[in-house]
Amino acid sequence: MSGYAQDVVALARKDLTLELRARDTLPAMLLFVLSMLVVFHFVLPAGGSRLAANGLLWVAIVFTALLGLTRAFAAEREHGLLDGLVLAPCDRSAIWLGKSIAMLGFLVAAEVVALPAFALFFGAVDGTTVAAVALANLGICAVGTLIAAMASAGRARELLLPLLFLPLSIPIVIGGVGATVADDPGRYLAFLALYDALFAVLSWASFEYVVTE
Amino acid sequence: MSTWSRNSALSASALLLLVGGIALAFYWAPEDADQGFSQKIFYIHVPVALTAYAFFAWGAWKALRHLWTRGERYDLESYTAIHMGVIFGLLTLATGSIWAKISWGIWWSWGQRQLVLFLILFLFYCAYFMLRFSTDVGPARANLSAVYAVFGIVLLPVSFLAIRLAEGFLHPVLFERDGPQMTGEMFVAFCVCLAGVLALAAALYANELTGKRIDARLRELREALA
Amino acid sequence: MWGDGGGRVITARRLEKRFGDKRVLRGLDFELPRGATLLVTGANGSGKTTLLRLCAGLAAPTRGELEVRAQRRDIGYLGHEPLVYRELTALENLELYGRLYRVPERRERIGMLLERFGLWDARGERAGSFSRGMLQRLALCRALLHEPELLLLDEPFNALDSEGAALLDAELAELARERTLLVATHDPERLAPFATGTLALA
Amino acid sequence: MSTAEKYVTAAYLVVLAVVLTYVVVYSTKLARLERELAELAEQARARDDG
Repeated sequence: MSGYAQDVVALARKDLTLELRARDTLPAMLLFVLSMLVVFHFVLPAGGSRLAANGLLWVAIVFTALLGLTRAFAAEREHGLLDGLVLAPCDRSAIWLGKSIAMLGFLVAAEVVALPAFALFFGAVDGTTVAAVALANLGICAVGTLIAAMASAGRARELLLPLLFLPLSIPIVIGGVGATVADDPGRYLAFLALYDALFAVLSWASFEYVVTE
Repeated sequence: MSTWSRNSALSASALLLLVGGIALAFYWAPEDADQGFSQKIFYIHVPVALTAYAFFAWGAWKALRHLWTRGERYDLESYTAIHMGVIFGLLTLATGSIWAKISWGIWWSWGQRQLVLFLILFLFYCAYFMLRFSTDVGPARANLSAVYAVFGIVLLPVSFLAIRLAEGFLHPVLFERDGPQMTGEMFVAFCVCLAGVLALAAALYANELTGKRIDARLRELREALA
Repeated sequence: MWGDGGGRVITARRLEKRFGDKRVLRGLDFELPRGATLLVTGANGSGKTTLLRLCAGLAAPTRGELEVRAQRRDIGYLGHEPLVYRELTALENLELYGRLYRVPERRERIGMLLERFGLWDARGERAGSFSRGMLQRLALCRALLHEPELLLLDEPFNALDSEGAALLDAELAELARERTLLVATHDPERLAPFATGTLALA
Repeated sequence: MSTAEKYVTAAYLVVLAVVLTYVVVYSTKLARLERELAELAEQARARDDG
């Protein structure tokens, strides 16, 4: 495996080990998404259309991802550990990619529970929705990890992350809801793929400037 | 060309162009066939919107220059450009909703793609200032702001495409005017107004930038004397 | 591997660094020849840590030039923070850095360093359970893991007990012979035997 | 004035109002800068005499 891939694997495995040992991010995300779905049940009045429920699925996904992203660089920022990673000879974008893959893992793990629960509470989840969720995950983790690194450099980290992330997540939500509810989902899936490609490359290229002076 | 002479030249040309443009728009250009007098807002709403776009693009360009060369001046220029972009964005939202009120009797309509885009950009760039105010003055803040400004200019077309796609499942009542069928006179009045607003924007930008540079130099002076 | 630079590893010209309004380094000029051991002394807040962070590439100068003729894989940095994950064990931390720095015969090298700094018995324990002194020893292992040519040590004797300090003395004596060191310290006498120069920061 | 005319003038007045408030806010900032400059000049002079 090329050096870059080794670095990314080492960093991602480090994050997964940290999570298995501390067990603080994933359980929180699981409970959070489930409680959101329960809240959504009570939010939809009887007359409400099933489409509204589909839309709310995306609200649950974005905010669960936000919860996970708040923890993304917590270990690094707590003891100034980002310096240790920045000092290492590896390309700084490997830190971003490793962290994004770890975040993707947590988000997918939460969705493995959330989607069946959603189907149970609100009605079947079709193939296109799952495809849209998969594509959206890539965009959320790519942009979200970069934004988490930016927010962690500031003082009011927990406040800053949602403010920075939500405007950027609007296109993802539009693409996701479109793919779920619209009759021709192809356009929306293509749009999500475009968003992922565009912002993943942009995040990959600019991470270096976020963690160094 | 000293700062004073440049800024005042810009301000003078802005004044001339604006007064001329508005006069042309109100007294020379004919009224629009179907919209009548209310179409006169067009001469301020569209130039202000275009100026806001120009400022966001200018801010992103200066941010890229900062990331490439780490020149000291680019961060302030990007910051000022985005600050002006938000002000003109607010003006676009204000004049846009007044135009919606006249034309369709409602202050806000999700069918107005450009207004929806400005709303998203407004949210995005307010977070830009939150980011700047939560980091200390220094290279780290400049880098973060630059990266975020570049994200902004990429988000702009992506959001516009997303808004059009959203119409597929939101089915808003579409109020898109089918582009400006403007007579010759209207177009001339529009161009003069546009030039006036751009000159005004440049004057305000130059002034604010000078102020920020003086502020930075004062900080250096204060600490040199400390 | 070494840029020629006339045998100088670090060259600083009118180096300045400012944090917000406070200027920490005011126009510093110094050179660090290859193989030398330069002590950086000065009161708290005189900029010792800042200088080392600048040399390590963790911060950018506000003004002036700073040329460090060493790649990141040849720099060993020891700061006030041990830079180890508290939830990982000592072994896992060094394993991670070993991979990132592509250290050959990683396991043997890690074992030897842990042994040398008296951490072998605690190798399987979480770094979070370590005392401040043990963390400092682990940080020393991390900084020396990839056999760096250039060592940037910020008050290395911090929180070390007498045994730890003795181990470090032996280590520094050996390192000073073949490597290039920049050591910020409040206790220059202790390092005097192998120091080749001192840089006093106002 | 017809409602249309009222709204159109309102739009132009809004733009004028925002620009003017911006100029007023900005002049207070310039005044602050002048005060700071005076303070610093004072400090410099005091240091020379001292």
